Amino acid sequence: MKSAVIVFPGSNCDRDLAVALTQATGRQAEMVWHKDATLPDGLDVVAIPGGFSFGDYLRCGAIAARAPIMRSVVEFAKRGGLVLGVCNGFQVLIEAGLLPGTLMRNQTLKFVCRDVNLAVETTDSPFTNAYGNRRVITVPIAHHDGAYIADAELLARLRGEDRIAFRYVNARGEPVAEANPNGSADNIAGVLSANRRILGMMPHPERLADRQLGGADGAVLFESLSNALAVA
Amino acid sequence: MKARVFITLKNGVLDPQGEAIRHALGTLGFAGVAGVRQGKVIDLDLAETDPVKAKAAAAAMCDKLLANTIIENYSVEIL
Amino acid sequence: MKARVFITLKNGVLDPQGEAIRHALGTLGFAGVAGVRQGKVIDLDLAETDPVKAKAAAAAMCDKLLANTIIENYSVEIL
Amino acid sequence: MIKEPDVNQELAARHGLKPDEYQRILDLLGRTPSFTELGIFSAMWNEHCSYKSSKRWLRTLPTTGPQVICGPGENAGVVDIGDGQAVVFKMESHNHPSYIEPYQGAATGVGGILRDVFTMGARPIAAMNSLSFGDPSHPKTRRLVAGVVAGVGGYGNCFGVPTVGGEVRFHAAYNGNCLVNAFAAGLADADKIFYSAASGVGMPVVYLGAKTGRDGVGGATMASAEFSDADEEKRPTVQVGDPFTEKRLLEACLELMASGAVISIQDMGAAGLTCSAIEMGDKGGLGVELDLDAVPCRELAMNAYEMMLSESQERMLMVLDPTREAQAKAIFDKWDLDFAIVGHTIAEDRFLVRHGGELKADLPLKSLSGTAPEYDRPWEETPAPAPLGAVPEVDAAEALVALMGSPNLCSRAWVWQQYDHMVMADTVVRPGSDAAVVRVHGTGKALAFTSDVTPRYCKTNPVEGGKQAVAEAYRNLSATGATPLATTDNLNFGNPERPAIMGQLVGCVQGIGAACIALDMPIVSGNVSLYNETNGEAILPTPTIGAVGLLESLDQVIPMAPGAGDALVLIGETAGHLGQSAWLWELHGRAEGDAPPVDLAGERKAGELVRALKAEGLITAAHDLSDGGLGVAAAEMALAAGIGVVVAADETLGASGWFFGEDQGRYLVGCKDADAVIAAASDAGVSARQVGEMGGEVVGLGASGVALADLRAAHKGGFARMMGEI
Ligand SMILES: Nc1ncnc2c1ncn2[C@@H]1O[C@H](COP(=O)(O)OP(=O)(O)O)[C@@H](O)[C@H]1O
Ligand SMILES: [Mg+2]
Repeated sequence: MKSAVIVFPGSNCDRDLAVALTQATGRQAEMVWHKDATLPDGLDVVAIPGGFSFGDYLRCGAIAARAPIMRSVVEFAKRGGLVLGVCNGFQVLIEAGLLPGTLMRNQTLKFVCRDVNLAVETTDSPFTNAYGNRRVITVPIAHHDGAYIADAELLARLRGEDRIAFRYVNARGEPVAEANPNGSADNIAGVLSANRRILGMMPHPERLADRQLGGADGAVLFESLSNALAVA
Repeated sequence: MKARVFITLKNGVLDPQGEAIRHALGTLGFAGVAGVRQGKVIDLDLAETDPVKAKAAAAAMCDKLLANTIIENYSVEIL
Repeated sequence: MKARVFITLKNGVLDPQGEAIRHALGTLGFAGVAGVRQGKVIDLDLAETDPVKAKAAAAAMCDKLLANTIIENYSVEIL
Repeated sequence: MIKEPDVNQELAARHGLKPDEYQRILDLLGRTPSFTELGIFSAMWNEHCSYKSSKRWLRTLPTTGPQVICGPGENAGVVDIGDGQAVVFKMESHNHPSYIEPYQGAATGVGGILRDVFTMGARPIAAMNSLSFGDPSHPKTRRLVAGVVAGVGGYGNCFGVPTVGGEVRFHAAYNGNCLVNAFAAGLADADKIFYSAASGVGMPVVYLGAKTGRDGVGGATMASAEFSDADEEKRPTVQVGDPFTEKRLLEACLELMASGAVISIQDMGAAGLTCSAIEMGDKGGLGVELDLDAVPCRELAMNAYEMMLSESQERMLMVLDPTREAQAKAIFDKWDLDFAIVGHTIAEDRFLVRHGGELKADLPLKSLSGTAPEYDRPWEETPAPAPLGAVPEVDAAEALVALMGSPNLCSRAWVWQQYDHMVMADTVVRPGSDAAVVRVHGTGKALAFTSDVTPRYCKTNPVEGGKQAVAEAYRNLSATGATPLATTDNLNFGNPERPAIMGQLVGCVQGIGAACIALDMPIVSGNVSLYNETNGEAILPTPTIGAVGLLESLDQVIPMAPGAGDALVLIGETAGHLGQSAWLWELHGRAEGDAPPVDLAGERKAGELVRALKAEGLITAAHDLSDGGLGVAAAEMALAAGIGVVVAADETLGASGWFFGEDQGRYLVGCKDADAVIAAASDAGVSARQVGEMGGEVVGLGASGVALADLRAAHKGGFARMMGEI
């Protein structure tokens, strides 16, 4: 599996994401600079990392979504390529029009960094197939603008098409208000594209992908990718 | 030529910051604040000297970058 | 009564956000943008019906909460 | 535009220069300095740059050791961590700016310390922040807390360094002067450290980073200049931080350094261009000529004085190898950073500043720092306090709940959840434990970080307080399993021209020095912040200690949470010292008695014992005892484990002294086999006894107790309650 991580000025989880991809696939993830016009040949996965691309100025992800490389990323996605956006990467994918909805300032108005419980809402995706019947996982969040906002129609569509990948839940797996760290509609933490080949999520699977750091639930996401491609 | 761009949330779009400000104003003793909405104002210093063209350019910038037209409205004033 | 508050950075105060926007506009092919400054606009929906009093109230809100008067200026318009 | 004012003694005074200092300038030059030159002198000779009041005492600190690669004097200290790698760290204050504008003040404080670290060629891997605020009920406190915490997070989170530790304290002595001390540590190859000394004559001096504005030029000095445009709004002197530019500056600098183009480098901090250019020349034994027409400016019509004193952030000065100019330019362009050749090195010992075809300054460079005034200020020893009188007993469980929920001891999660403490994916022990532990990327090793000081001890007994700050840092590192390596200090005091305040500084430095020697933790960097007082009210003496330890393997990490059924063994001796304790202050509002004495040899033995117990596999958990003593430490372990605990009373000591006394040199360890631990301690000559056992849902102190859930509610919600959020 050949993967690439897009690097914008201000990205700061690019290395972390590359480490996790490299670990899961056994092949060094390539770093691609935002000013490049094209992606490397033969890519299976493009990952857009967390951080503060362009300082998060104007709107999170807005300036990055218009960087030269993004045209190629959009084409890659249109051809059915796998695209993962984590945290700031999720914001970039939304601004680029690859995923629906909006991410707004956390309801608390504060930046929040801590572990959350996530329910894996579907295993029918190249990103979540390896979770099997493990429904509640622990993954950290670290963001200021992570409130996923969608109108009723979009929410209904996401639910109807089984495109909600993760929800914030309590330890028993219930999507209650107390488990919602940022005010996201329907406790949504991650969504899939209609073809299920693009995933955007606020939590950082790459940060708990190593037992030495206290947990490896995030690693399963990268294993899923590896599985999906081995099968394909 | 200076242009001022206003970017505001569309009606019906939730505004957590506006809500927080309204709440904080209440706590500070300001009564009678029924609603608060926060938006952006972007002041552009443009080389263009024709106001009509400047306005069109600023609007194009809004469409392409400055505003998220899914949830935001914008308006341009030439100063 | 609706009041609109503008909050802008004082002259000379660095505006990293404006600078990043200016740069991005250039990258997108908008030439001739000499400077960009970003501020806030806050729309207040006030119970007050006397425009003079409403304006004074909005100004007091700016002093107390809405503006950081060390680095920001504000102005109030009654709509 | 400003018209240059006449230079005279009065103008010098408004620049903070004393009459004798101004005379020194006249003698040195044999003429009256120009306006720009006066500005340069005032910047170089102020307390912040010259350390004129503290230098004499700083020299007494231990700064060497086999592990030290570079001690104080450069941008940050450098310490060997084996395998050809080094940790680079420093702590610095941004107190006054944070009081004026908490968000930007704290943010630029973080930016400054990060720059100090990556200027040396190290990639920042951890940050901490030590914060002191006024009384929680003071009208300014909440706004300052909210702004400072948001500012620390706003900068560090965007930059992408994990903020893994720190301290927060509240005391009325900080009502008019909050303290914001920022620490940063970075990782570098030991043989690829970059220094500030310029070398080679005729080498280009290159400016890199953000454009220069009038940021920070002002206060007293701007007031002295006449504005020709009377209508212009009064310019703010607040510096605004841009973490996005700093992040690009970091990446560009590290790429440039790897390319071999950098000969020497210095960040522009306080008094930006002035201090950095002079330092590069001074260290390299060279002169420097600057051409200010080339300086990238953000504002119109800046004059030489303003450019030389500007404190605009995110700027670097470097001497580049001229044969690599094209390579360097490609890197600047890649990161979209402004750069310009603003001068060159010269053989003569001169500092020449040209602007608009005029020579604005022509000064002997070496003398600018070399002849800076230095004072041996009179000082008075802090008088010994009266012994602590009788204090009424309080039910132990009630006292525990009150302590654990108090602003000074409650959970700091409200603070550190606003900091990204996991970015870089190497944080092994997160904030909320003793020291934080960060893995050395790509290895099995790790570094531990802690920041400590107990100002109420320092006020009462500066020497013991100074020792205690270092000892507590030593203990926090040891309790995490790390071997202490080295230390940075941030000395925050009031007005040194008052002998009593100077006496606090002297005492604290003496205590810190003694402890650093005894515990083998040399001081490798530091910072001094004086004049922290308002209306003659000084802050508590606050010599913040930042310390770094090494773990050769992650297996050495000792968690704070014991398992169910584990025995708790208390290491170290307990005399029940309640003088200046948290219990006395929080429950009785009394700050009386002496600070607890520190037995440095005992500290060392106890710390070595804890690490040895871990190596022998005898303990499951450890936690050091500090504020709130045994009761608070046991409760914190119980909360971390989510398991209750019962701690037995002592037969001879009263409940308060036993549970809440703050005798030093103590740890609580969790273990399966208490006898084995006690035997090992006895072999090491350290006293140890079993005091409790983990289990149940109650935290019991002797006969009284509180439900773990109630204690958690008090502890967890304390900060939000103080902020008025719940
Ligand atoms: N400002 C802060 N930023 C980050 N972490 C903090 C801050 N203040 C306190 N902490 C963390 O909270 C925990 C408790 O702090 P403290 O009570 O000062 O510890 P100790 O008594 O062990 O020195 C530590 O892990 C510390 O690093
Ligand atoms: Mg501790």
